[in-house]
Amino acid sequence: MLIPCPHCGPRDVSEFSYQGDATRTRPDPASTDMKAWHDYVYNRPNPAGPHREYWQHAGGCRVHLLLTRDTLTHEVQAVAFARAGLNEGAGKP
Amino acid sequence: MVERVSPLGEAFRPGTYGNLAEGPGVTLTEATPAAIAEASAFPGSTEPLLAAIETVTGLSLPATPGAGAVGDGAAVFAIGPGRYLVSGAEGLSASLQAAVALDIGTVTDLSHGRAALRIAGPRAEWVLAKLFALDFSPAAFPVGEGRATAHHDVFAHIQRTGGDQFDIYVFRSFARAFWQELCAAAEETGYEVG
Amino acid sequence: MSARRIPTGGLIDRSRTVPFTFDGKAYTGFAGDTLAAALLANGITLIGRSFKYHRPRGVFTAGVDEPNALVTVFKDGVREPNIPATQIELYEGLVAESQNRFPSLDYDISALNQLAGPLFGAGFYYKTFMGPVVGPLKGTRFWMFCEHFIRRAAGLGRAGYDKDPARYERMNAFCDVLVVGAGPAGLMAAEAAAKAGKRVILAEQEPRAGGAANWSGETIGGKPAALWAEAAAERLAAMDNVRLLTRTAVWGYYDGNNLAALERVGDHLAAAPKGAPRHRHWSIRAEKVVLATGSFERPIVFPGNDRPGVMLAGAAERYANQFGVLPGEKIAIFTNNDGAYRAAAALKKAGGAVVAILDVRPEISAAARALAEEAGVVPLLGHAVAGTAGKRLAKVLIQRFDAATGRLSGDVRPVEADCLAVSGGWSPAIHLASQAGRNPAWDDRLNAFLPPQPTQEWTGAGAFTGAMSTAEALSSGRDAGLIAAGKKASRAKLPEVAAPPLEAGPAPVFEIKAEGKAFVDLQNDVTADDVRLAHREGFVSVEHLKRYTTLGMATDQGKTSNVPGLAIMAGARGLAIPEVGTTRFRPPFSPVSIGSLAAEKHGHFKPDRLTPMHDWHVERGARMMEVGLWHRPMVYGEAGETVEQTYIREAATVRASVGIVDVSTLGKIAVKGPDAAEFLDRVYTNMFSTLAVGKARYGLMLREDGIALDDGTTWRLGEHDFLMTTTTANAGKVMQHLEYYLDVVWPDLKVHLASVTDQWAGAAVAGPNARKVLEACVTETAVDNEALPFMGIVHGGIAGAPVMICRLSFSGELAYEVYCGAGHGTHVWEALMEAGEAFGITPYGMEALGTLRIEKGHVTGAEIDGRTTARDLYLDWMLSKKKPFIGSALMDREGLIDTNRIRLVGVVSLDGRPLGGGAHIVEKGSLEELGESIGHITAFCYSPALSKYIGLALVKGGKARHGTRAFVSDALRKRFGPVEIVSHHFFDPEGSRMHG
Amino acid sequence: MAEYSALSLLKNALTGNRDWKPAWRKPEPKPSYDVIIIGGGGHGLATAYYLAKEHGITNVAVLEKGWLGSGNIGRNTTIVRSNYLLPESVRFYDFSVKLWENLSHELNYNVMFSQRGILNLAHSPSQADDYIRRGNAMCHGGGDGVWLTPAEIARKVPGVDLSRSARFPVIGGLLQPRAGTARHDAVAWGYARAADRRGVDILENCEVTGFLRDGEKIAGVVTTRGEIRAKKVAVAVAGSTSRLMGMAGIDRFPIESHVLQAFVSEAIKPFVDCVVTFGGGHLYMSQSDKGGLVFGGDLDGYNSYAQRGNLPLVEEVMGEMVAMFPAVARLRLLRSWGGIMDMSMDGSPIITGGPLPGMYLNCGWCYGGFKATPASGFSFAWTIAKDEPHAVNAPFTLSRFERGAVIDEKGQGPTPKLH
Repeated sequence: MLIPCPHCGPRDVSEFSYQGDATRTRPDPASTDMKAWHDYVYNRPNPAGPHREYWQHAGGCRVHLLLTRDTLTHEVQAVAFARAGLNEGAGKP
Repeated sequence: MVERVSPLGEAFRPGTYGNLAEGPGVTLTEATPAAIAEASAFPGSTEPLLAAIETVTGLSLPATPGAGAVGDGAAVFAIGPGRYLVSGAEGLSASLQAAVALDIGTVTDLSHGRAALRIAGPRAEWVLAKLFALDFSPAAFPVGEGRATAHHDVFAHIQRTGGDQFDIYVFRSFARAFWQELCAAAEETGYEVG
Repeated sequence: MSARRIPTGGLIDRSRTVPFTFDGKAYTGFAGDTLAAALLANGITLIGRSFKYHRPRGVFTAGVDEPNALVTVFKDGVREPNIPATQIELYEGLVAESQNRFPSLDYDISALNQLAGPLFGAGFYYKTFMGPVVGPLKGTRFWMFCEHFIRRAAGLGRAGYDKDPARYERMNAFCDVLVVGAGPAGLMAAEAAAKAGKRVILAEQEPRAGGAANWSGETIGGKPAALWAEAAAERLAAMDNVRLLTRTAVWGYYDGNNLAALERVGDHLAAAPKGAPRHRHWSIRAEKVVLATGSFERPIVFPGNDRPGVMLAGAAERYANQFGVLPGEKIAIFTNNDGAYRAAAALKKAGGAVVAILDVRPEISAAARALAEEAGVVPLLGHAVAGTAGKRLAKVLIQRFDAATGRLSGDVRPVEADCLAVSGGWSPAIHLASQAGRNPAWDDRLNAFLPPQPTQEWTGAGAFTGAMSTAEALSSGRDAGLIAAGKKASRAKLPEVAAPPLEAGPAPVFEIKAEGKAFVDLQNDVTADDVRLAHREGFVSVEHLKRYTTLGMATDQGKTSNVPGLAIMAGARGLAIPEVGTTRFRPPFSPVSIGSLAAEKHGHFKPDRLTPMHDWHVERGARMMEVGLWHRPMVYGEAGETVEQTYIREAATVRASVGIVDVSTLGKIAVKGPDAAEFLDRVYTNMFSTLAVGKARYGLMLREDGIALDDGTTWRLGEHDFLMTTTTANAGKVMQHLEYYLDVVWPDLKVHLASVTDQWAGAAVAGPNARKVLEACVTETAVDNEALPFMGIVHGGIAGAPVMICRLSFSGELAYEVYCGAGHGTHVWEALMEAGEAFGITPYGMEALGTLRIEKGHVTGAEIDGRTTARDLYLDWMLSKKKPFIGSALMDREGLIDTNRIRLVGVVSLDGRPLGGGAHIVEKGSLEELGESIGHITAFCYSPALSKYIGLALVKGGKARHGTRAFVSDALRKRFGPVEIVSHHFFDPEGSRMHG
Repeated sequence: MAEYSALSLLKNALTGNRDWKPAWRKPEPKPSYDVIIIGGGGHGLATAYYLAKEHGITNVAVLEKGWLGSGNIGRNTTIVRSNYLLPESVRFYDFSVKLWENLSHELNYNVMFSQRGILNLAHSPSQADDYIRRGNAMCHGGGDGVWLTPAEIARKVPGVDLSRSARFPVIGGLLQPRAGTARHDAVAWGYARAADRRGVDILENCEVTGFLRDGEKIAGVVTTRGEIRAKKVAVAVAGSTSRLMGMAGIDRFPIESHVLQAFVSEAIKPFVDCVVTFGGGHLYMSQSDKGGLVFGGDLDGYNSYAQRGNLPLVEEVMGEMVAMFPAVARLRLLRSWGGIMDMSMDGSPIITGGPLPGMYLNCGWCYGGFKATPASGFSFAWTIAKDEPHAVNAPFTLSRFERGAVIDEKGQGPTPKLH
């Protein structure tokens, strides 16, 4: 499986570290809504099909990527830097 | 100033080794830049960071992924978005630090933390292809450009510093193990250490 | 040479005689032979014994699909079992042995298994061997008794235990177009793509390019096809943008058009060149792929179809045409299609006597008829083989056969023959295409599965697509190459092919039903009756069939048995073949050496990670130990000392005077930027924004679920410049944890992280004389209590090298961590040793380090084990109430504050005997009657400071048990004895020594 | 239906094996059952069997979307063991081993459970401490554990690299003698046949596409073979739990589906007797009765439903194989395949009533479902029949995540790929 890193170009999956579900939003740090925290920490959508997920290019540029990848075919459908600020002005690898 | 000791120790043995039927296919050496630093820009500040790098090293390069430049006694290449590995003269980190404003980015000295191993020769691409899943062909990896990658547990920042020459920056603690790996990979083509 | 070797012809080099041995007997062959060809040339037709019934078996195919002729090869001082003789290229001194026979290949005792054949049908294991319900053989014992013998009878070849001395390598390759298979289609595809300027890799599993051209007897472009192929391969090899890989089997089609291939670099050589690997594992990333993998001939199933001498027609033709070997002297042909007629003509031409052609079809094409005439025999149409006779094939029993009803009729007539060449049609080699997931499509004309629609970037060509003629192979090959290169198909003239116009489709006859064992899977001894038994017992889906009978699970991966097996099941179920389904093919396409996949990891599994002072430690006789990838000194033993004596001496010296330990392995992360302090406040449970520049603080991190993650000190070197240290084990994990939060959760923070673990060499100097040691060697700064108070940081020099010194203590003594550039590490270390000489300084290793920390009750990875909370470790004083931090929201859940959780305590051995890591703590019991565990010991040592064996433990209730008695219960090491549970702060609980 | 025995084999052999009957019937679905079990894998079939046998509930249907046993029961590396660390796990898995020991008799089907032992190699003092803690936990929990020295390992498992020059030298090993391997498919078929003989309907090619409700309560399922109603609906579909929960309207759940690859070598004569695991990485290996070395390692490490893995993991596993047994470099990989693991947030399973009224859930088996099959089926059947958990599955609730009462054997927290 290849992951097209916006900085490094397509690289072998072995260079990446999977960081899981990207649909979660961390509650406000001061929040005491235990249900929201529980949902954030433990629950996952786990779809069979397109999945939004984070990958870190740990064996490369170290940046976290936001991917949409089909869990049935492993096809990567979209990729961007997780940190939105990096996507502005990012060139083609 | 106290001399920096090479991490390769006795694993660095000048001479020729391996299959020398067609002469050594590669030469392996330790490139010893006086200083190595990482300079990183905060999002949106890559251009001013590059300007600072140019001021210090005299090397200019575009803010594109993989870009790099090699000059006399200095080299620089991108290792991540807004992140650059710079090698150059003594005092490099301090000069960069002085040139990079607080809200532009940061500079970290890695002079001791990375070892730069150099492979050169007609079979360099072949030998490196054994260790890294990178396309080393000149079209895909032009002179001056850099790549961040890994060989199993060993992180590597690689710059093509010549037509058939590559400098591989690895973490110092892995340098000896990686050097031995490199030598083993070069046995097939024959290699010279020197 | 024997009579079986044809005097001229073939692609072998008759000028080079190659000696080899088989079962200890010496033979010769020619360069270019396979072992199978050379054995046949020497008249050897019995080569192995089958898996279950130990039936005699010979060569059945000429390639990778071989089910029968497996041998063990002895090379490099080790044995390599189960290699098809059809895949072994002859080299000088080759040593091969037959397998699965005792005492000899000719007389194998286990062949008696055949007598009980009906007992050993599919699934028989499941129905018996349960054994008695009571008595000494109850439970699993009876089965295990029987299993012992079953296991010895099963298996094929024997593997050795000696380390494989061979070298293996991995190669990463990139190309625009990968062409798999260098038959006529593949050669055309590669040339078309290469001429279009693409970077091309052409991979061929055989030693030479050409595929069927090497034995078809056809001509291409007016030349013998083999010569045409040779010329085409030479043209390709000469092109800069083409890499032609022979002996290279592409075996895996992975995601992202990543293909895996095995190149057998040295198997065909008596000795590999220096530095060259035996096998090279290619990981190929291709923009486009052309699959030109050809097709496999399949047999017809009939009783006695496994006798040595029975082989595929195409294989017989190949032995004659490519290797110059006649597989028999009296050859019978049995077919359901035209293809075998070409073989018949070839075998006749090579000097064999074609004694009969049996064709199940009532009518055949004119072209086939003409070939029969060339073979000098009138084909018996509407006939089939109903059986065979002889240990090695001696007779073929023939009968009239109606292809429409599948019935035999009339008299059984024997025909004398020592070779029976069988053809049951051809199946495209769709394995790679199907690995990606979709199901193949059944073709009624070819009676075969065709490749599925692509799920990845590939195009097919040649017989792989069902285009069985050479002319079609040339045109589809060229088209596929052009398409892969992004060009339009060409109309330019193709080389002319001279070949008989044979019909490719076979009659749909897969099995001849008659008395006797008819094998579907030859290697696993699965018979047609086994398939029908599976049906009778309800194992009717393809997967159940496979699992119940083991059909297709042998080393040949069912290449010859898949379709016949399906056809028989379809017959039993009264369904069409595609309705029964097809097995999904998975990697590898053909067996791959495990060594090649391990590649450079074979011999050295993981890289060594060395500290800057590594060589010094080793020279000083340190016994090293593995800590993750690091090598660290365990003890610096002296002659005659045990490990325990050594660490006690080292630790005692630290408490009495001074010691030095290498702490370079601690994870070190530079945390820099305007928001660095804010970031640390969020990730640590305690405050860092309040830390003064030039000071360090101990910090604790939790995971989001409230469990402790890691601890360490973080030093504020500047307003926006921190140096974080982590435990050695968690350095990478913590780095990733921090990077995740910066990239994903708090992208607005202006903070950069850099791993500087390797930048700094670290030495901890500890003991009452530590300051004196520093005073003796540190320049440019004072190190007295005022200049360098507890948790203070100063910058100075030692022996000319810049250093950074932080006063902090893991040992509980007055102690300093001295950091310098890693390249200066040994220099500074030696200067410290020299300065310490007057105080009797000792270097100390991990054991003494552990002893000192246990005495102090400091926690490490044994206690921060991913299940403990800050409270469990009595670190709740570090949980800031002034701010949220990672883990603060969930750390107070009921399960995490339960008073019955296991919590940190100290334990003291009351019987003067050692404790043991991993021993449990019980309130009562004995070794004979183990009590209920209330916790376990995480670390123990002999404490020189307390003169006792002590330990840290996690025990239910924790502090509440202080002062109580319990027992250490260590069933594994047969240790049971009384302990007292005490505070984990054993030594100097007030900390007066480190503050002094 | 006839008992299986040596005698019946002989009798049938003499009559040309013509009288064998299907191992289980292929009935048509009834409109309603007392209990529907979704998932015709090991756990679902075992649950049906124990419902019938232990609780007399025989009006039961097992619904399988494909062929019986097509999920992880047919894709695992066949290891049975209870060498766990935490008391909850030790109790549960040791109960399972006890059921295994009599399973062939109980089912009248030889599942080939062979107590060859499992040996965990330890390569560092801290790893040895971990394994000893685990071994002691096993012993204190009523199970069995033995510590072996390198010399004892050399005798028991020839071929293991015990040299000091090994990258991670072996310093000892934890042996569980009662552990071993079983024939995975036979377990599915044995339970299926035994459940069928007690009247359970096994419905293959019957895919659930939705749930029927009576108000809040789950009252049945919609399938590709029509609607089927039931008083109780049990879900045992490890690998597809989230999909089923999604159909029931629960769109976020503490499960991720990951692909795990497994491998088998060509068949060779007896090479290794017990199951061996390599502590220098993550690898487990045994030899099947047919002679193939069966082995596996880590997850590929990303969400997947593809039953297909990728190359890096293959290479990693082979690297570990030759590090443990340097001789196997010369052997050949014959087959590889992938299964979909139901990875939970603490690495432990969930066996519980709920999460919706009328529903019962058995999931989150991570790597470890095969060995658990009997205990899982037994305790799940208990939970379904009595509407309360059995003592062995009581800690394996769904609410434990909320409560912070996780059962985290590896100490990795809510990161499924690391369990």
